[in-house]
Amino acid sequence: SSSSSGSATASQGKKASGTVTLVTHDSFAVSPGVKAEFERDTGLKLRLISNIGDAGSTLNQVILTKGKPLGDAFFGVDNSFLSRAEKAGIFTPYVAKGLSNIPLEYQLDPQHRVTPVDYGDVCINYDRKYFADHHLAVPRTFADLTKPAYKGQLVVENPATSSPGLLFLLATIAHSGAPGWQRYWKRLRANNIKVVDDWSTAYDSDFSGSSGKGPYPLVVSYASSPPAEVVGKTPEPAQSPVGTMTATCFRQVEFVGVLEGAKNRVGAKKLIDFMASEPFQADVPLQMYVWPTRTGTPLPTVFTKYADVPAHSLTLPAHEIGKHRDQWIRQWTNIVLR
Amino acid sequence: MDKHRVALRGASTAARRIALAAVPVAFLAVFLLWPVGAIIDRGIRPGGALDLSGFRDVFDDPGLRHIVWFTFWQAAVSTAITLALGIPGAYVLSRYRFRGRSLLRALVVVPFVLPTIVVSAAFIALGVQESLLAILLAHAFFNYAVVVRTVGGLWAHLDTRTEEAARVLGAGRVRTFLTVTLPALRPAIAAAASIVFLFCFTSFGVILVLGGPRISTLETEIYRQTADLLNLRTAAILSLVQLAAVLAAIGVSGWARGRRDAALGLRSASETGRAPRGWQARAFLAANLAVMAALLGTPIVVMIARSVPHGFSAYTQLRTTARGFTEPPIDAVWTSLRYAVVATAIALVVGGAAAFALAHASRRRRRGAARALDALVMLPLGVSAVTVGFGFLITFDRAPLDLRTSWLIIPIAHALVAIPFVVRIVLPVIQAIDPRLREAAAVLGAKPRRVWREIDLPIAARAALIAAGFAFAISLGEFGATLFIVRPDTTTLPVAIYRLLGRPGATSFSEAMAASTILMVLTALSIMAIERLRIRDVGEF
Amino acid sequence: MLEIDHLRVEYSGKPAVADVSLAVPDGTVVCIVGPSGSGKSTLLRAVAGLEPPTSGTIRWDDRDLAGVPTHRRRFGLMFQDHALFPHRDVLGNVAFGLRMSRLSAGDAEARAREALASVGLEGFEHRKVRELSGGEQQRVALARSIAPKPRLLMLDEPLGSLDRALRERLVVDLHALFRSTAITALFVTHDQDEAFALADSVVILHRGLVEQEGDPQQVWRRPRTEFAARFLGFSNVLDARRVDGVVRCALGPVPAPDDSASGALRVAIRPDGLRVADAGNITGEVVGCTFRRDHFLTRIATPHGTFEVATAEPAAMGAHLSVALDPAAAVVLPAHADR
Amino acid sequence: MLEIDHLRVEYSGKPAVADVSLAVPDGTVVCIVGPSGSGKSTLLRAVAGLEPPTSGTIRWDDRDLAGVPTHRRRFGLMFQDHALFPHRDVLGNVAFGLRMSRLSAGDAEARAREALASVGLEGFEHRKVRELSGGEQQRVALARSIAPKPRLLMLDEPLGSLDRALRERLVVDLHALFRSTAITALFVTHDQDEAFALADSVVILHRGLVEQEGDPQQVWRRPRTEFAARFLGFSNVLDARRVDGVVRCALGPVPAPDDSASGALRVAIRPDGLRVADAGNITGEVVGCTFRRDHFLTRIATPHGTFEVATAEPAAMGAHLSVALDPAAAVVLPAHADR
Ligand SMILES: Nc1ncnc2c1ncn2[C@@H]1O[C@H](COP(=O)(O)OP(=O)(O)OP(=O)(O)O)[C@@H](O)[C@H]1O
Ligand SMILES: Nc1ncnc2c1ncn2[C@@H]1O[C@H](COP(=O)(O)OP(=O)(O)OP(=O)(O)O)[C@@H](O)[C@H]1O
Ligand SMILES: [Mg+2]
Ligand SMILES: [Mg+2]
Repeated sequence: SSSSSGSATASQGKKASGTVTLVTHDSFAVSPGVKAEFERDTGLKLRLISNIGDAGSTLNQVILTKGKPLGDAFFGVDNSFLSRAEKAGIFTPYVAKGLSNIPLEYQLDPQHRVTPVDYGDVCINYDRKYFADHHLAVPRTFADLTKPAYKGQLVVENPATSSPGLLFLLATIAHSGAPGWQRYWKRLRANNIKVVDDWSTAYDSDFSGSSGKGPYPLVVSYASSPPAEVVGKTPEPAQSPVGTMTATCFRQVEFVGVLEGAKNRVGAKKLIDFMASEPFQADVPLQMYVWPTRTGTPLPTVFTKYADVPAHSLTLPAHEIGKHRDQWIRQWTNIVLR
Repeated sequence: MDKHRVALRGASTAARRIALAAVPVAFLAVFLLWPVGAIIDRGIRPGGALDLSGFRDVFDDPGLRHIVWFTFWQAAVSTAITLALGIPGAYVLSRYRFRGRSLLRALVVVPFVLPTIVVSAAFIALGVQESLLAILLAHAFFNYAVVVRTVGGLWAHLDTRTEEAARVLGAGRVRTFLTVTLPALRPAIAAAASIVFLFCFTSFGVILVLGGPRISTLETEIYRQTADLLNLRTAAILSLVQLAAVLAAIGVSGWARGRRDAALGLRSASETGRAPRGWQARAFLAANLAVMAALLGTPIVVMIARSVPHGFSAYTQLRTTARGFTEPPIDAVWTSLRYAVVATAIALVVGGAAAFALAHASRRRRRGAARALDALVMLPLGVSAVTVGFGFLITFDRAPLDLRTSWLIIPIAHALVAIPFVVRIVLPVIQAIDPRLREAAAVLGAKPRRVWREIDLPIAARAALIAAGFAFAISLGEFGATLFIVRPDTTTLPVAIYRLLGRPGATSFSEAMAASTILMVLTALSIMAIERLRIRDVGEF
Repeated sequence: MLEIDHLRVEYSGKPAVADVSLAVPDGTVVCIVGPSGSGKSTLLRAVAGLEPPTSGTIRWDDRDLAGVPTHRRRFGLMFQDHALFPHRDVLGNVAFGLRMSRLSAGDAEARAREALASVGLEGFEHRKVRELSGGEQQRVALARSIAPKPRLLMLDEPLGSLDRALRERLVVDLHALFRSTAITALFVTHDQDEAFALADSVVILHRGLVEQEGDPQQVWRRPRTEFAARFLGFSNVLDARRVDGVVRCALGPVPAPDDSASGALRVAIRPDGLRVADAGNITGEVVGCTFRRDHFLTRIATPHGTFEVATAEPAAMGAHLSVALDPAAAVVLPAHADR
Repeated sequence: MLEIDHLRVEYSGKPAVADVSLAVPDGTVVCIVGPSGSGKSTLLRAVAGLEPPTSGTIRWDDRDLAGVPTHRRRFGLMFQDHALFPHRDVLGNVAFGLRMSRLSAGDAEARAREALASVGLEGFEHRKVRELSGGEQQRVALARSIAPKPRLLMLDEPLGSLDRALRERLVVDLHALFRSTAITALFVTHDQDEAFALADSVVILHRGLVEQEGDPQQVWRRPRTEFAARFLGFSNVLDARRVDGVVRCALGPVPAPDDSASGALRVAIRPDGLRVADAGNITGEVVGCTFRRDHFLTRIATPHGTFEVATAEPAAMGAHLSVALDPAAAVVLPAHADR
């Protein structure tokens, strides 16, 4: 049904044709104009196969279909799952045109099996109005969150089922170190945090700063949440109703790669080139609420005006995450849920 | 010689029945047993050799043992609550004639298509916190329609004559219900109970969202092991445990439906309805309407309210191509409708064939085969969506069934879930048809196929339409059921809602609520339209 | 005592019972007869509380039953189509009403067995009702309605599908039951033998109205309208005139009651009130002859219409015969009575 | 021509039809009578192909029907419980068989309307069948079975719930229909009047066996077994002996056919074969008296048993009366015939 002419023998310069299929998870998005541009420039038709599940389960599907992939390229592995993807051997290496414009800090795979497309930060967001109304200082550090003043105010996602949940767990590990993070979570638990299974429950119904007007003024979400709250609002407010605790941010980088066994490898490569190029990169912020990796890409004003970008985000090496992820989740579950 | 000829005649009708049964068997074998079998096979034969050591690990883990027990428990209690609320509702909606009845009959199905998150938001707005109670209530909320429709489908046709006989013999209304009506409804109630039980047993979104992270069931555990951890070994074992439990439940329900399929005097549904008479009847009606309003109305009202925080901008916004969409979200309406039509057609054909095969088989011998088919058609409700979805991925990857990225896979997956409904709604009505009517038609010269067309089909038609409405709604709402199936770049309405919900920002949320409201209206309208359908020269029955 | 007063029952606007007033004193048996569709079953259903009256009242012992639900009326009703419970066996059907009256299970069963025996169905206790013959089903329905000994027993065609011998036996048994228990009963039948054998009073219903009512013998012998006469088998009806106090019809003079009006009248005669005479008043041609067990029914076409005459021997088609009248068998009716 | 040969039909091992052989020549009408549960309906169902015979054959024009499915037999059957299609209106029910025979919809409807008119149901075309009275339903069933003019028409109690007048009219109409279309028919009735009026031949069925069969008048006048006699209304049966060629019973000598065996015999007499005499042979006490339209049925208990006597006037209970016999009305039967 899908793809392909001249797949195997295609060389860089030749004009490709047919369909290129991108497998992705649900948060991938591209505006129609940009998609059309790609199709016009390359003569390829871009087809999306998306999965409603989160990044983890989408990756697992791709791993299951290794060798007979559903498409030609896969977008949606982030640094927390990168090592699993590498280990499964689902990608073939490709050095994208324009990779040189992407800072090295995002190029986490030296073999170039994956190309970084965007990055963002998972941080704790707060409801400005709540803290102003209650004359309470906004918490700044991890330590602040365990204070009695903020008892019962934080809602977090379950790292077993939610990707921001996992990244926030990683943030605490990156911040407190190996055994320390467990003590930290015990204190968080004692401070009556709420755990839910997915981001939209946490943000849309439990968090007080969103339209859900829930009871919790602190939520694990994204650095892009403040600008997102403003999009579409007229007139534009002076300040986003939501703020970011920049000290709690953990960096997430998302990658795209050519799938092993792709029918249209040439097309896949062209797609990756395109995703690293200026037009696509400029489209990224408002489509996916993340930042483009390509240096010098202009940002929309909502991002420059309303986002608090952390000076230094927390990170962990991908192989480290890959090695311990399941164990950390199990330990976390025992500490926080049992 | 005579015996021989009679036997020959028996053989040809038996062949017809087998051909009829072959449709559901083939469909379910290909689209359910094969993919599920393949994924379980990967789990228990990782390197080609059978490895059942996982069983010990699973049963040695007290946490998992508790999960198995809890899964049963919550499903049983949810089913009891749903039946207790739903049977009176079925009565009111099938026997009382009052203004707005058909709208209400369509509205009760709406919960089926609402995203769990909307429901949980509503429950939370009502002050019900994440808890066991919230799970039970939400299950009742979602499954109320199952009882109302499955039981009501038969109830609307039950002749009132035997009830009158009981009344004359001194039985009060309750007594009459218990002693005369209930036995007649038994097959339908058992059918509804088994569907509800299986739904609750394998419920996913409700447990995740309303149970909070501390509560888990077999289904959520299978999901975690498969989708998050890719631990197919444990997942396979858990799937087998779930399958065994589900089969046991199906067995119990088959027993509860009873062996005797007594023919009941069926009447046209339009003849059995009456305006409520007397203050008791009116009070009963009012009480039921109150239950429906509380149970079904509140979430809907919350949803609508949250779709219009600043007027109708959220609705107009849906007509423009939003961030994250390649087309305006409103276009998803057409995609959804198209899938729903295909899914409903598949479910009616496959489920209808199964129902007719079962109805005929149960009258004579071959009960063993009938029971197996009966269990098979229920199975889609008892298998994890993630197992099916992942199974599809690894099985339909070669011609001629390279369906993994075909749009057809989605309506097929929807149809899988809808088939049990079609069977369970249609079968009790067919079984209640007095065999004498078929005989009368045969005597008047109708050959067997014609008998079927003239008797079984029109009498079961209304039930089939009710089932079709349900299938349509299942497909429109499809969420929990086929979460794990990959889909090409066409977006259905629930997926659009999910996408909108997955994005931060107040406007996205109200757009999601607006889309949910549209989905709800669409569902109600479709069901009303479907139930108004009249098959040519069948008339209204 | 049951009193029905100007009762009217409509089905979607059309009256099935138009205006019926009727009393059934305690311990009496009233039988309702009438053509198909005349509203007999509807009347019983209304008394049982199964159809709401459009107007009129139904009273029991001076108490208006309007607000009393069916199961509190303690009336028994045997349905014309039986309405047996398909999910219960024969015994379960018959014992149902007994169990409702709080009898112990054992007593209920014993009395149900008794009732079954009285309709000749010993040994059928555990049969499924669907696997009974038509007459057996009817007897189960009869036993079911009689067993709880209701204060008013209503039977809709209780013996319709039974053979004559069994029916006669059951008529005798029912008669004994009615007498011995002083039961009040209202029943419908198409079998006039049955009606006249069992009833203290007979009501002829026609198009939802009472056409005639009274003592069975009286009704049988003296129908008051042409409809009632024809219904009761007076198949020969002809014009008559009263002249100088004497009523005359084409077949000759007829003794007339004093109260009959003068002028145009009608005379009705049963087939056995006519005979073939050597020199009757009217002569005609035989156009039909059918065997009727103990006689032949010969149809003779004459200038005054076709007569049905009971004859002992079959008559040859086309033969010419004269018809004579037994004046005592003739009934004088008003002309142009309804119909 | 229908031929039934040693037919046996069992329900779960118990014979409903035990061993029946019967022929219905073309253009004749055979009527089956028999007590409730004697297997009449089962016999019709077997002929229609709805019940598989346990043994025996059913042939039509010498062709064995064993392998012929119901819908190919082109027989009509009116079911005892009507089995009307609840999802079709009256017209739809009656037109059903016509549509099956590939008649155009218009013709089918026209003929269905005709059939409805012939049973007196004009104007009922679009009524729902469940909203008809019992008799109306029965007439719809009758019209439905007659409309397609089947080659063999089987009617199971066609007129059971109709009043006498309508029944007599329909008997006449059916009679005319049977004669005019030379239809072959097999029908079951409980009404012996009907049976004797319509049939060319009468079959008495008893416990699945043919008890007697023959010309209606013959059967009516000369039952051959005690069962047949009682069934046909010979309610007085007493012992008799033949001594020196003369048959004597307690009521006196009785003329006997030559072929009757000597020794112990039975004598059967209808109530109207007895009368109350000033000096009858036997005297007894009146134990019951019921009105029977044109006579009274008086039960007189005597040392020789209780007799049922037709009397013109009611008799007082407890009165002592003598009973005399009209010897011509008595039938002599073999003793210890079955039952
Ligand atoms: N489906 C059945 N299963 C078992 N027994 C049956 C079934 N139908 C009829 N019988 C039995 O077979 C016998 C004959 O039944 P059938 O209906 O032929 O009687 P019938 O002569 O028509 O009687 P009726 O005059 O009462 O209608 C009865 O004793 C009846 O109980
Ligand atoms: N449920 C109903 N809806 C509409 N009309 C009805 C209904 N039941 C009966 N009728 C009509 O009312 C009239 C009286 O019906 P009813 O059953 O009382 O007649 P009946 O005297 O019992 O006749 P039968 O002797 O044929 O049983 C009939 O014309 C019938 O068609
Ligand atoms: Mg009636
Ligand atoms: Mg019968």
